[in-house]
Order: sequence, then structure tokens, then C-alpha cells
Amino acid sequence: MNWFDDWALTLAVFLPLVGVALLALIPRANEEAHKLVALVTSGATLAVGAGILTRFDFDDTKLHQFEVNRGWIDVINSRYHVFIDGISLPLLLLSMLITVLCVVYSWHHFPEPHNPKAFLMLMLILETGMNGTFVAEDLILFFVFFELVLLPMYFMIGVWGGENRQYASIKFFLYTLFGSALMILSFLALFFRGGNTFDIPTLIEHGPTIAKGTQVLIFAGLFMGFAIKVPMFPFHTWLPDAHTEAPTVGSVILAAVLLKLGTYGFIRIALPILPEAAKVWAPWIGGLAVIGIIYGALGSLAQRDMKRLIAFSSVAHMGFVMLGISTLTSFGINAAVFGMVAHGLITGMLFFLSGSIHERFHTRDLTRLGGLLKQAPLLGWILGFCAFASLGLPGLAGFWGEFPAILSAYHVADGLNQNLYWAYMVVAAIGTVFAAGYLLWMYQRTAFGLPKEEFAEAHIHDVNGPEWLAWTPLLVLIVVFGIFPGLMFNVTDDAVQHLTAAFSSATGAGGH
Amino acid sequence: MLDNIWLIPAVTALSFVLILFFGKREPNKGSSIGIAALGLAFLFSSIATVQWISRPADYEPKLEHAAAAHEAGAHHAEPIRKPVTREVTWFENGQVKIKAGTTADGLAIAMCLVVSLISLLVHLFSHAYMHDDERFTHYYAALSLFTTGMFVLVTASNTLQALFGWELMGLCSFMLIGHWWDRDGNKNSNAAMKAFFTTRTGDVGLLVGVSILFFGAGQTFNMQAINDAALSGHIAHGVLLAGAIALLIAAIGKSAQFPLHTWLPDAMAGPTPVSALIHAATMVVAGIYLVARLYGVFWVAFDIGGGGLNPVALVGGVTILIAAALAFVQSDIKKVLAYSTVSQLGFMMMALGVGAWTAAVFHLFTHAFFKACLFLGAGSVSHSGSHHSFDMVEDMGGLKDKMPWTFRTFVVASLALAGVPPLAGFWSKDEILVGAGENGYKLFLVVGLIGAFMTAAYMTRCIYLTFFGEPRGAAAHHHPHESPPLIVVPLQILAVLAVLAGLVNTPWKPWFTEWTSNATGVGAGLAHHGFVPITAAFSVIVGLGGIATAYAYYWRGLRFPITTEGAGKPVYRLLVNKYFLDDLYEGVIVRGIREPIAQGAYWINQKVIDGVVNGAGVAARGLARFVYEVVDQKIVDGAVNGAGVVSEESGSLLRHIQTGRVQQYAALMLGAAGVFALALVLF
Amino acid sequence: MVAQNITFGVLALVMAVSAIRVVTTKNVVHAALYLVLVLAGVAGIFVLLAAEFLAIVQILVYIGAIVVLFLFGIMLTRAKIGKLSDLDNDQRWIGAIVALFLFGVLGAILNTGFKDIKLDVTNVGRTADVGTSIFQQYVIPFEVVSILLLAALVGAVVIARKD
Amino acid sequence: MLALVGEFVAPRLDYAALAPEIILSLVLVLVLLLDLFLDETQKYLIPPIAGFGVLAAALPLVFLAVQGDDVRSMFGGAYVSDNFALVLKGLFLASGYVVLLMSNRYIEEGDYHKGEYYFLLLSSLLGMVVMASARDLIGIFIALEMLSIPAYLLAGWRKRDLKSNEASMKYYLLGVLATGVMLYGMSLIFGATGTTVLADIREGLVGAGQFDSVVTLGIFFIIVGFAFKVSAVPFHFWAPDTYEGAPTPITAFLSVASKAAGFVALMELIYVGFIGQSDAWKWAFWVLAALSMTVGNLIALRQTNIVRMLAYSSVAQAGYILVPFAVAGENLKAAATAQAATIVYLLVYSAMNLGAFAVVLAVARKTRSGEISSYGGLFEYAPGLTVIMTIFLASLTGVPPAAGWFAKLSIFNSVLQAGTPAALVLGVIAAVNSVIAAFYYFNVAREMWIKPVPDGDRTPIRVPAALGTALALTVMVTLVVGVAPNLFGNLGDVASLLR
Amino acid sequence: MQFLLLAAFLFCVGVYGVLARKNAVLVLMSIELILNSVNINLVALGVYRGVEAAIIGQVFALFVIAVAAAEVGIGLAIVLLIYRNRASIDLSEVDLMKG
Repeated sequence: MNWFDDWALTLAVFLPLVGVALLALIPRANEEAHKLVALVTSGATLAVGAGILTRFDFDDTKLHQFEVNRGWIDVINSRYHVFIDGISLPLLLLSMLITVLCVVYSWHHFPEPHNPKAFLMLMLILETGMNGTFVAEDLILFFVFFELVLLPMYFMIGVWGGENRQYASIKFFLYTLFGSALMILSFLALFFRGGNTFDIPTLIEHGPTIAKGTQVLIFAGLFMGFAIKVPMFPFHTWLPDAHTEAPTVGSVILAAVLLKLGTYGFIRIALPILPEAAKVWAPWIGGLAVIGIIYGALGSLAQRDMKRLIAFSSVAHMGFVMLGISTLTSFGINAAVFGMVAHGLITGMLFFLSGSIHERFHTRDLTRLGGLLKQAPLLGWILGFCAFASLGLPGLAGFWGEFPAILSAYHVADGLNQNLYWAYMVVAAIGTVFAAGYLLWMYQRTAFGLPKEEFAEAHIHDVNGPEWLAWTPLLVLIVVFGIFPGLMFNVTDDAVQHLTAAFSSATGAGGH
Repeated sequence: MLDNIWLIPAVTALSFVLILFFGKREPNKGSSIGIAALGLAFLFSSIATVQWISRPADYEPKLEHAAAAHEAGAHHAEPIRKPVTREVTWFENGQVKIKAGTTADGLAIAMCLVVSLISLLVHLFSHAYMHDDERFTHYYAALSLFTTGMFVLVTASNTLQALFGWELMGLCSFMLIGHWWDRDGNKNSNAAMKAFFTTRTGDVGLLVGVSILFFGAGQTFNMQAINDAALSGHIAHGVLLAGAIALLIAAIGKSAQFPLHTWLPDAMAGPTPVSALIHAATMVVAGIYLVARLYGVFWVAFDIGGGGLNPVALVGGVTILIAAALAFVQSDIKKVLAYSTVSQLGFMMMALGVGAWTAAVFHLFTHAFFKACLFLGAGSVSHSGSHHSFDMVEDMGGLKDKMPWTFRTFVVASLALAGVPPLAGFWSKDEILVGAGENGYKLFLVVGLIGAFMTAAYMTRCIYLTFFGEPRGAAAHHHPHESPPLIVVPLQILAVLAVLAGLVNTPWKPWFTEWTSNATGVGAGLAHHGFVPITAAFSVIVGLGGIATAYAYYWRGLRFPITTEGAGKPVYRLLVNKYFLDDLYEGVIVRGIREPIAQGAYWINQKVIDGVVNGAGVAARGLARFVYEVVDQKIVDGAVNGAGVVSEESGSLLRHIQTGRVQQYAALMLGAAGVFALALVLF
Repeated sequence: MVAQNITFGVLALVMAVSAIRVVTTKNVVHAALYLVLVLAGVAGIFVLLAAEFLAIVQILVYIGAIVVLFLFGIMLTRAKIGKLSDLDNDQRWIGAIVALFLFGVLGAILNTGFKDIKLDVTNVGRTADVGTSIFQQYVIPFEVVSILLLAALVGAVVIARKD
Repeated sequence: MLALVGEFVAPRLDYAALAPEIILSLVLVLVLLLDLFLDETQKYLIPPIAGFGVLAAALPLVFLAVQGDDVRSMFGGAYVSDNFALVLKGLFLASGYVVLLMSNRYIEEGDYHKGEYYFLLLSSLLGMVVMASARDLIGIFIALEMLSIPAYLLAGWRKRDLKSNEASMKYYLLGVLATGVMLYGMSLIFGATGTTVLADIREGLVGAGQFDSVVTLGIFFIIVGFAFKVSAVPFHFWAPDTYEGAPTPITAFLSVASKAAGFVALMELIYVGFIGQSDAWKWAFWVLAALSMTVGNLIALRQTNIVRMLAYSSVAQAGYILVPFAVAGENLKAAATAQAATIVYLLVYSAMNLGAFAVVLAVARKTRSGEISSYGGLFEYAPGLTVIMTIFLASLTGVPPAAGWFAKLSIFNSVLQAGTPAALVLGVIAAVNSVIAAFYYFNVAREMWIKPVPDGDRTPIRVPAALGTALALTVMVTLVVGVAPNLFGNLGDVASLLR
Repeated sequence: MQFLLLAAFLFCVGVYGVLARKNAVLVLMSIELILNSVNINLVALGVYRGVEAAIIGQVFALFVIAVAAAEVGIGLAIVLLIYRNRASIDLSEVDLMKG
């Protein structure tokens, strides 16, 4: 099985592209074949993921596992360096899983203008980008994958999106591009200040020696790149538009995986390489995070469009993740990683649901919906389940992203203003109430009461086959992770420890 | 069993899953699964109780606690039963092992027993009561889950797990209160949302408090460890105070204490058995339980042993009075009972605030029986007597003979609630009053007495309106009859318990005190007080006085101020005559139920406090709209779009340079070349 | 040296005036004739600088070919031979300002670098040396120019001829 | 006379090094002759012959490259065949070949003068090839004229089209003017050093303290000449008008090969001749770069004609390529990085921009329009072209995995290698501009993918073989280099002028 | 110095002509002025720089003359082309493309 260790990550990243090539060869009319190829490819990728899971050394998750390190762009000393550790593993698997489920869900749900061939190709390209980002350990490689997701998503929104798709897609695109432009500047600055290398592990060794002022500047660039992707207040405005207009599957992938690229970037790159700067920036990040929590919640409350509401809720949820990260403690970062996965599962589900509701009622206007539990009880129940999962009910996955983040704010890393974080903690906790507010309000409008007159006679079918197939894994995982958070925390903890340990030792070297 | 107390929540959790997935295929649509599971849980609880009682009290608690030291002189530390704690590692975070586990001690086991019993009876009762409901199966699933939540809470060894149970109940209360979400527009679902939302507001405190104590006690969620750390002074007082306040907020929200009590009456929108469950054994007592469980924290943080005014007692005291006053003006029988619950929870809270820990827990214990009895009784009345109406004024009256067993059990439970000896309520209420009096909280003694009086009076009124007088409305037209056995039997069981439960902790045989002793580690700090006759007498007199007053008003038609027996009790006279009888009752006399103070209080309650709560919702949505429409769409997004527009416009402006005329291009080129050259040479 | 200076002065004056007339005269043909004066002046300057070969080339190529070409151009585009009032466009002032400004800049800068230089006219490059240089050092540019002229010829014919 | 003849020593020519130029010259003469002597019916032979000629001219490059690193220097360094020259000759010939492919049908269907067209195109190409080797002022001047004069004419090749006339006239007039300015500058540099060979100029300028201002002026005027060629703001005015009016293959040629030639000349001048005078040029480049990027992108936002949009885009792209020049003056290392960045960008830019024009040509075959709105719904009836165009647009924007990202990265790399505040500010300007640029590039993508077909005509587009080959070549390069940037990255490093 | 000033003057007059004349042929003439000023510069500075430089200067100037001839040729061709299509050689009218 040694060949597997060498090739697993490469397979995980590039297998979808093989699928793309196959799809390109199949004539457009042969839709069944397209679906099948896409399913098989993404399934095979997931199988690789399962293989990784079996071969992964859970006892020492900070180790660089499945490492491959080969030359790539010699001129700038950039290498094809990939590996995973406890932090990347859950996200990698999440991305693989979500893609398969999206293919399954799409089976009968291709949005207008149909064209499964192009749609599935884009989806698989997206998977390559996402998987690649989570395994890349070279800044340039990371950048390439990070950007690779841009275009497919742009087209997914732009072509298969809703009414206002043109505006939304271009906004998404420009916003992200702006961030990455500054991000690449920072990468290069790291290259020059960090010993002429783009290798992340090497930079983690060299980075802390960079002068503090420089660190702060470089971090600013990284911050812009990642914060827009997350998105953090006030860089979030692309998100509601993108989500609202995107086709269901696009929204799901966007929420479940794409947003994580930003937070993952913070954890993988910004914090460990620039610990001093992280300390300077952390209070600001934390502040924006809690503003985002409240702001996202208020934004959600003001919505009439179900999908837009969920989109705004993402802003709030990612606020919790960022709050966890900004504490610079292992608690906080563990919580953040958990929060990412939990948000991926739950909000992904919510977007699936809003898509299915839209498909049935041809509207997502909360003032027109109602009585879903009457017409499609299972759908209604699942929606309720997800709403509660999203508002952080203990026993479901959402809780473990939310509560530990609040917890970690009580005791932040040395050198941060603890009083400030106490305030953050309280605000974040209040944010959970808001979360309950908008989610329950949404649920009430959608599910409770009697169906509105216009839909009273409509035949609304309940959850169908592909939907079950696509949703069951998510629902199960939400519960499993909710009850056994150790499944995730135990995987991430070692790696996170390693990260924050390097962080605090670097702080010592930084001279206080 | 003590080691495996986790079986109790496990059984009901399993029942939930089974009902959810297989309930509809089961002949009784799931109810038999639930009933069997609760029976099993009750069996387990009983075994645990027996095992606990028979466990030798051979454990000497260490007396190193600084806070306990000054009391230690007076009270010799007695050996106690050692709590049984069993923990496994749940997960690891930041190299801190977070444990999951159970603690079996007197408090937990008492709670298990009560909860399993009440829940079992509610399950039984519901089988008949909810029989035709279209979501019968879901109802039972939720009921099982609800009970599971409470079990998780009371058996938890740590705050994190407690949080689980706590929130699980929040979820189930949402599901059950909103059970009839398709009726009456959004009324029921609004009530459900309000319940969830209000308690969730309190939960902010829980989240924060648990966080504070986690770090305060040295990165542990273990409640025993937290109590120990608090008592031994390992946690800085400021931290402890912050944690205690946060937790108190949580308890206020969950236990419907003033000012977060308004959700509870609305929660009556749910099915009546659910109300019984919520009020008697689960949900609302969770707040009390939390304070009792983490008593060490409150004890030190608020210096409860010191006898000053403290927030816990204050909240409890205020709630007693406010809620009791409100109970007078309700025409809905369930709302009377709801406010009564709030008021009784105030008693418990106050007891905790004055250092009468055992009394609080004991009152919780006894209250469960008679309040469950009352709610189920009310359910029985509406089910068989008033055609699903709960309006005492419009649809009841004269049901005494039509529903004899319901009537009898209701009266017994009411008497127990009113504190008539030797029924259960007497013993527990008495202990609270004694505790308040002897621990230096005289003010709260008075509050307690007033509360007792009012309790007796509004329950008498309630009985009168329901069972006496002429039948009205539905009671007159819909052939009221006695309920089926499945409804009556639980009532009878509960009535018996309402009579007998108090006997487990009489001043002469304080078994309950002994069994539950030292569940919190405060142990030596808690003063035990014997029977104080004068207090007991007062409380009896006050209770009877309340009954008598109401009796005089309703049965005898007395319409003038009266003096009561026991002259020479100036405090009593002042409070009862001047404050309540003259004003309150006169108001009821003159203007029916629109009596000024109560009405005013009600008005304040509905408009101001509830208004604030609802208003907070409205305001939040208003703010949300503002934030979204103005800040987000105009300012934040506007800045972004603005940048785009500015770019495009500047593009448009710049286009004008490109005039299309070649000589202008040339002029620009050469001019620029000249300017550049000059600049380059000069600088 | 004095004679040289006087000669230069006269030449410069003629050239300056003629140059200005080239760009200001209202008659196209006159402009071409003034241009001849300027070009001849340049040839004179070349002589002053001991570049006789260049002066000859200047006269042959410019006056003999280019100006003739201009005259052909004027004829073919049927410009009026007489006065034409609107030979200038509406940005004459802008042109003047730019030109004056440039002259100021150039003059000032030249003044800093070449203020005191003396031209030693004994530094004569013999014509033969020029030829040698072209065919040795600059043989590639020379060959390229030959192709360039061919290309220009072919291209100009294609562009200018009627289809 | 005899004495004179005796004095003449035939120059020592390295024919191997000159092979590309010689082959190209022979081919262009051949083309001209064939045009004269072939029947109309046989003239279809001319384009392939021209194409093979270009490829044949490229062959010696391979041999020279394989032979090793030795620099073949002639005429005291005035004409050099080194790695730089080889790489850029390769670039010119390759892009010339692609332009030939693009021209094939266009010229045939447009009733143009075919033989002369190819002759002029090859002449211009010859100028560029010479430019890559020229290392003295005269050589550079002649090469510039050699490449420009045919281009002036080709811009007006659609003789009956007023726009084409206008394009030619504007290009010519401003071009000649710029040449005049450049020549004036060259004369000043010549005056300050007494030589035209760049290597000697570098040495001559070292002690020329009293000429500081003159040298600055001279250098700047020379820069103006080439800034015009590369269409840098404010010397870009010709570009949009000429691009729009000229035949599209010529537009592609101008925006790629001609522009590259301008940059090649600038590189030779700056890195060989004026490397010691960085104070004189770094701010000039800074301002030119900043202005070009910003103005180019901003105006491009408002364009409705795709060629015109690409014209402004190429102005902005020129701005990006100027960025390394602006930061090259800090130290030798920065200069090396900057030069490599310029070469990489040029290589990538050529591929992607030629590709974009090839798509424009292909689409125009059906729509007969250059309006961006005519691209509506292209995805529905020409998905292949749409995807290819999208790749080019992504590349122009700098989105991986299309090659453009690596080009942009190289630019930023040079900025940070210099690391001065001015450099960083320029870097940020470039970054912001790349976002603005995305707006109009993806406006086109949006038209193609999202908008409906404007006239409802969904007949598929038939792409002729030659054009298809051009598309395939460019898209392949764009993608392969995007994934394996080493291919070009190494070239950038190897082809250093700095010694 | 005076040679250089004369050259600069011719240069600037040429510039004026290019900017201010609307007859295309006159513009071409003005361009010739500019090129001639360069030639003066080259020759004069060559002389200043010594014998070798004088030769180079002359060679350079020769090349410029040759190229100028070619430029005028095609310039006039383009002007003729425009004249044929528009019946006018007024440059300020040639503004079909702008913006």
C-alpha cells in the first residue's frame, strides 16, 4: 500500500479532472452518461478519501501524512508539496463528500438552462480546486488551487443562477479576486522575507523571525485575501448576493466548502507563519468576528427570502469560527475547525432544503410560504432539524463550533487584551439568541400554520429518492458529530496544539 | 445502578429513537414504547433510590473549605454518602480531556425519581388525553426526548453535559408547546418561539457562566470540582461573581423567574400533559436544579451564608409576589396554575437564596407531585368537563358532582399547594420559611408568608370557579362526565403522593435531608434547623386565612374587609387586610376581574414586561431591517458598488481624452513628454 | 573661426525664418519651397561640420527626391496652388504652447550639458571612413534598410494605387 | 581607389547566428517573387510558404540553443545572438506564425492583396528578429523602422474602409512623431558618450557627470519612442483607434509582436545600456506603469466594442509589463528578477492575447460585428469557442490555472524583490488594477455564458483549419504553462541580458 | 552649442507644425523638420566627440535620411489613400473612432 501513501493526495486532487476530461469527450445529448461519469469520478475520489481515512495515523495528527514533495516551478523555488494533518483531513473529506452529494442531488435537479455536461464539469473542477487547497503546502500551489475555484463558481452562479445572477456572479468574482491580488503580494513578501521559499512548513520555521512591523503588513495582505473569502464583516456583501442567485448545488458548495478556504488559510498560513502579527491583528479580527455575528444575525432577521436569510446566517456562523481563530488558543482553533465542518454540513443542508422548497413552491418568499409540515411533513421535519442544528443546539454538530468558540474567548492567548475578549464573549453569546430568533422565525413562516391559499391546492411531493440519498449522510453526520465531538476534536487537537505551541514559543522568541 | 445511572436517560433516548422511526407502525402508534420506557426508567430510579438510601454514610468530606471554616465550629461535619461519579473521556481539546459522565448523589437520584414518576404518569395520561391527535406519535417522541433532556441534566457530572440536557429541553418545549402549530394562526407557534427564545436569552448566561467557571476552576467542567474550587477559594471572587451572575440569568430564564417569566403562561398553548410535565418535573425546575447543583458557586459568590440581600433571594422573593398577584386575575385555569408555578419556583429560588438548600430541593420534590396533579386535573376537566376549554369563568362551574375524582384530587393537591398540614406542601414550605427566618433573612420570611397567603387564596378561587357554582358555557351544554381511568388513575396516584410526600422530611425524621445531604459540597456551611413552631403556626394560619378569605368571598358573598383570626399579628394584618383584602379583593368585587393592582400588574406584565420581551423582538427585527436596508445595502454594499460606479464613471470621463483627432493625440503626447522630461530632470 | 561663425549665423537665420514659414504659410506650395530652403540650410550646416558627403546626400535625397515627392503629393491631392486660409486647425495655440514649452525645456537642458563645448572641425570623418563603417560595423542595419526600402516601396504602391 | 579598396576588410559575419534573419529575408523575397509570377489560382500557395518560412527561420534557433550558452557577439557587441535573443526571436517567430494562421482566411475572403500582405508581414517580422539581437542605437533604430513601416501599411490594408484608413494614418503619424522624439533622444545619448553600442554607452555614461540632465532627457526621449510602441499611457492614443480600424489579424500582430518588440528594445536599452542610470528612468517607468494600468483599465470598463476593449486591455497589460522596469533600478538582483518577469509576462501575454484575438476573428466570421453584445449566448451555439475564450480571459485576468497568473506572479515577485516603498505602492496599484480588469474581462464572459443570443441565430460557428490551429496552439500554451510554469519561468531566467 | 540650439529650434518648429497644420502634407513636411534637427544633432555631436564618433554620427545621419525617405513615401501613400476615400486631407476631420 505504499504507493497509495505516495499517490493518495495527488489522486484526491486530480481524479476529478480525469472525470472532466471524460465528460468533455461524451456528446452533450447523452445526459445519463454524464451523470454516471460524474458520480463515479466523485465517488472514486471519495473512495480515495476513505482510503486516506484508513491509512491516516490518528495517534499523531500533527505529522505530515501522505506527504509528497516534488519540484514544480524551480525558478521561484515553488514545489508540488502536499500533505495533510489533523487540520486538513476533516476539511478534505468534507469537500469530497459534499461534491458526491451534490452530484447525487443534481440527478433530477439540473437548474435552467439545464446542460448537465457543463454543470457537472464545473462541479468536478471545483472539487479539484477545493481538495487541492486543503492539501497544498506550498504558497503558490495553494494560491493556484485557491483561485481555481473562482471560475467554476462564477459560471455556476452566472449561468445557472437566479434573476440577478449577472450582478451576483461578477460581484463574487471581483471581490474574491481583489482579496487574492493582495494575498499574492503577501505571499511574495513572505517569500523574500522568509528565506526565499514558498514552502509552508519551512516558512513556519522562518516566518517568526521576520521583523514585527513587516509581519503586520504582510498579515494585512493575507487578511484581505482570506477575510473576503470567509467572508468577514465588512467584506461580506458578495455572499448574500452570490448565495441568493446561485443554483442550489452552487450554494451548497459555496457554503459548505468555499467559505472554509478563507478560514483554513488563516489557520494554515497566516497564524503559524506570522505569530507576532497575528497577535497584533487578533483583536481586530475578533472584533470584526463578533460584529459579524450580530450583523449577520440582524441581516438574517430582515430577510424575506429564505435563501438570503441562510446566506446572512453564514456571515454570523463564520463569525464564530473567526472568533475562535482570533483567540489564538488551541481551544479556539479546534472550535474553529469544528465550526467549519459543522457549518459545512448544516448550512449545506439548509441550502439543499431551500433549493428543494424553491423547486416545489417556485418561491422562497417567507411571506408566501407556510404549512410545509402539512404538505411535506418529512421535508418540514428535516428543515426543523437543520434549523436547530444551525442555531447551535447541543447534541448536534453546530454546538461544537459555537460554544467552544465562546468558551475560548474567555481565556485567550498571552498578550491579547483579555477584557476585550470578555466583551466579545458576551456579544457572541448574545449572538446565539439572535440565531435562535431568525432560524425559528424562518422555520415558523415556512413550516407552521396552514399552507397559503395560492399553494393550498398544489400537489407538493415530499422528499424524493435522490434527496434522501444526498441528505442522509449529512443528517447522520450532524448527529454523530454532535454527540461524539471527539471524532473531530481528537483528530484536530494534536495538529492544533502543534500550531499554537509553535505560536507561543515564537512569542517567547519574539521577546517580551 | 448507581454506577450505571446513565441507563436512565439512555432508556428514554432509545425510546425516542424507536418512536421516531417505528412508532407509526406500532399498534398504539408509539405510546406503548414511551410508557414502557418510562416504566423502566422509573424502575431504575427506584432501584437507584433504594441503593442510595442503603449506601453507608461513611465518607468524611474534607473540611478545608475556607468559606465553610467559620461555620465549622458550630457544626460538626457528619459523614455522608459518597457521590458515585463515573466518567469517560468525551473528547480532547487543547490537550484538556473533556469528560462525559454521571454523578449519582442524593439530589440527582431524587430528581430522577420525581422526573421518571411524573413523566410516567404524564405518558399514561396522554394516552387517553391525546388519543385522537393527528401527531400522536410525534408527540410521544417529543415527550420521551423531553424527559431524556431532564435526565441528562440531572445525572450530568459536568456543566457541559448539563448544557446538553438543558438545551434539549428547550428544543422539546418548542416542539411540544408548538405541537398544534396548525391551529389558531400563528398563536401556538408564537408561544413556542417565545418559550424557546426567552429561555435562550437566559442561556446566554449559561454559555458565559459555564465558560467562566471552566477556566475559573482550572479547565474543568466537572461540577463537583467547580463547587470544590469555589468553596476552597481557588477561584478569584470577581470571577466567581461573574460566573454566578451569568448562571443566575440562565436560571431566571429557564425557571421563568421575574422578569423573564412571561413565556411560561404563553406556553400553555401546548397540550395540558405537557404543561404538567414542564411545570412539575422538567424544564422550569432545571433552573432551580442548576443553582442547587452549583450551590458552592452561589454560596461563595453571593455570600449566602452572610445573611445580606443577595440576587438569588431577591429574584425569588419578587417573583413570588408578582406571580401570585397575577394568578388572581386569570380566567384560564391553566394560567392560574402557570403563575402559581412561577410563584412556587420563586419560593424555591428564594430558599436557595437564603441558604435553605434542602428546603428548596424538598419543595421542588413535593411541588412536582401536587402541581402535576393540578395540571392533569385541569386537563381532565377540559377533556371531559368543558369541551376542551380552559376558561373557568365562561365554560366551567359546578363540576364537583360530575367529575368527583377529578374534584377530589384537585382539592387535595390545592390544599397541598396552599400548605395545609400535613400535606406535602406544608412541610416543604415550612422549611423554606424556617430557613429564611433562622438564616437572618427576615424580610424574605415575610415575603414567603404573603406568598403563602396569596397562594391559598387564588387556589380557593380557582376551585370555586371550576367546581362550584352554576355550570356555565361548555360545562352546562356538553354533558360533562368523569374522565376515563387512564386519566383518573394518575390523578389519584399524584393526589396520594401530594398527601404523603411531605412525610419523608418531617422535622422529626429528616430522611430527605439526610439522603440529599452534601450533594453540593457546601455541607458544613448549611445550617440545619429543627421545627420552629411559631413559623409553622404562622404558615398554617396564613394558608388557612387565604382559604378562608377566598371562601368568604366566593361562598359567603362577603363584600367587606374582614379581620382574620389570630389577632395581634400586626404584620399579618398589615399585609393581608390593608394590602390585599381592601384593595385587591375590593377590586375583584367591584370590577370583576379588572381589579386595579392585579390588573395593573397584569397590564404592566402584558404591556411593559412582555412588551419589552416582545418589543425586543420587534425592535430586533426593526434594527435588523435598518441594518440590512441601510447599513448593509446602502453603506457597506454601497461602498463596494460605489467603487465600481466610480471606476466606471472615471472610465467614462477618461474616454473624453480620446477625441479621435490625431493632432490632439500628438499634442498630448508631446506635452506629456515635455512635462515628464522637465520633472525628471528637476527631481 | 569667425568666418565660420558668420556663415553659421546667416544659415541659421535663413533656416529659422524658413522653418517658421513652412509651418505658418498659407500656401501649400510655398511651404514646400520654404522647406527646400531649410533642407538646403541643413546641408550647409553639414558642410560647416565637415560632413561634405552627408551634405551631398542631403541635397540629393531631400531636395532631389523628397521635396519632389511632396510636390507630387500636393498635386495629387489637388490642394489649391494659391492661398488657402484654413491650413491650420483650431489648436494652433495649443501647438504653439507645446512647442515653446518643449523648446524651453530642451534649451535649458542642453545648456547644462553642452554649454561650453567646442566643436573641433578637424575631427573630420573622411567619406571613405563613412563607407567603410557602413559596410563593416553597420552592415546589418544597412542590409535591413535595403529590405526596408523595398518593403516601403511595395507597400506604398499597394496602398496608393487605385484598385 | 585601390588603396581604399585595400583598406576594406570584409566584416566577420557569424552566419550561424544570423541564420534566422537570412532565412527570413530569403523567404520574404521569395514570397514577393511568387506573388509576381504566380497565377491568381496558384496564389493559395503563398500563405503556407510564408508559414513554413517562419518555421524554417525558427529552426536555427533550436540548434543555437542546443549548442550551448556561448554568446555570439559581432561588431564589438553591436549585434549579439545570446539566449535573450534566441528566446525572443522564438517568441516573435511563434507569434508571427500564429498571426499568419489567423490571417489566412481573413485575407482570402477580404479580397486583399495577398502576396504583398504576407511580404509586409514577414518584413515586419524580420525587423523584430533583428531587434532581438541589436545592441546598438543604430541597429535598434533600424529594426524599429523595419518593423514599423510595414505595420503602418498593414493597418490600412482594408483600403476601402474609412476606419482602416484612419487607423493607418493615426498610427503612421504618431509613430513617426514618436520616432522623431526617440531619435532626438538617441542623438543626445550619442553626444554624451560618443558611441552607439549599448555596452560602450554603459561605460561611457559612468563618468559623464556633467551630462546628467542631458542623459536623463535622452534616455527619457528614447523611452518615449518605445512607450509609444508598447502603447503606454500617455503615449497610447493611437492604440485603440488603430486596433479598431486595422484588420483584426494585424491588430493581434500589433498588440502582441509589435508591443513585444518595443519591450525587447526597452530591455536592451535599460539593462544593457542604461543600467547605471536608474535614477533617470525608474520614476519614468513608475509613472508610465501606474498610468497605463489605471487609465487603460478604467477606459476599458466603458468599451462596447470587443477589439477596442482588448486595445485598452493591452494598454493596461503594457502597464503591468512596465512594472518590473520601474522596480529594476534598486539593485542588480532586482534587475535580474525584473527582467525575467518581463520576459515571462511577454511570453504568456503573447499566447493569451493572440488567442483572444483568434476567438474574436472566429466569432466575427458569424456575427460580422465587434460589439461585445453580439457575444450574447455564445455558449449555446459555440461552447468550444466560449470555453477557450474564457480561458484566455481568465489568463488575462490572472486566474489560475490559465497561464496569466504566473505572469502576474512574476510581476509581483519583481516588485517584492525590490521591496522599496515605491515598488510596493506600485504593486498595490497593480493588484487593484487586476481586479478592475476582471470586471471588463468577465463582462465578456458574462455575455457569452449568461446573456441570451441577441438575434436568436444559433447556427454553429465553423472555424477554418488554420484559425483552429492558431486557437489550439495558443490555448495549449496558456493552459500548459499555467500548470507547469517552469516552462516559461526558466526561459525568463536563462535569457538574462545582465552580465 | 549653437548647432544644438538650432537643431532644438527646428525640432520645436516641426512639433508646432505637426500640431497646428491640418493639411496632411504639411504635417509630413513638419516631420521632416524634426528628422533634420536630429541629423544636425548627430553630426554636430559626432564632431564634438572626436574622429570616430564623427564617422558614426554621419553614418547614423545617413540611416536617418534613408529611413526618412521611406517614411515620406509611405506617408504620402497613406495620405493619398485617405484623399481617395474622403476627398479631403484635413486631418481634423478624420475622427471616426474615438472614446
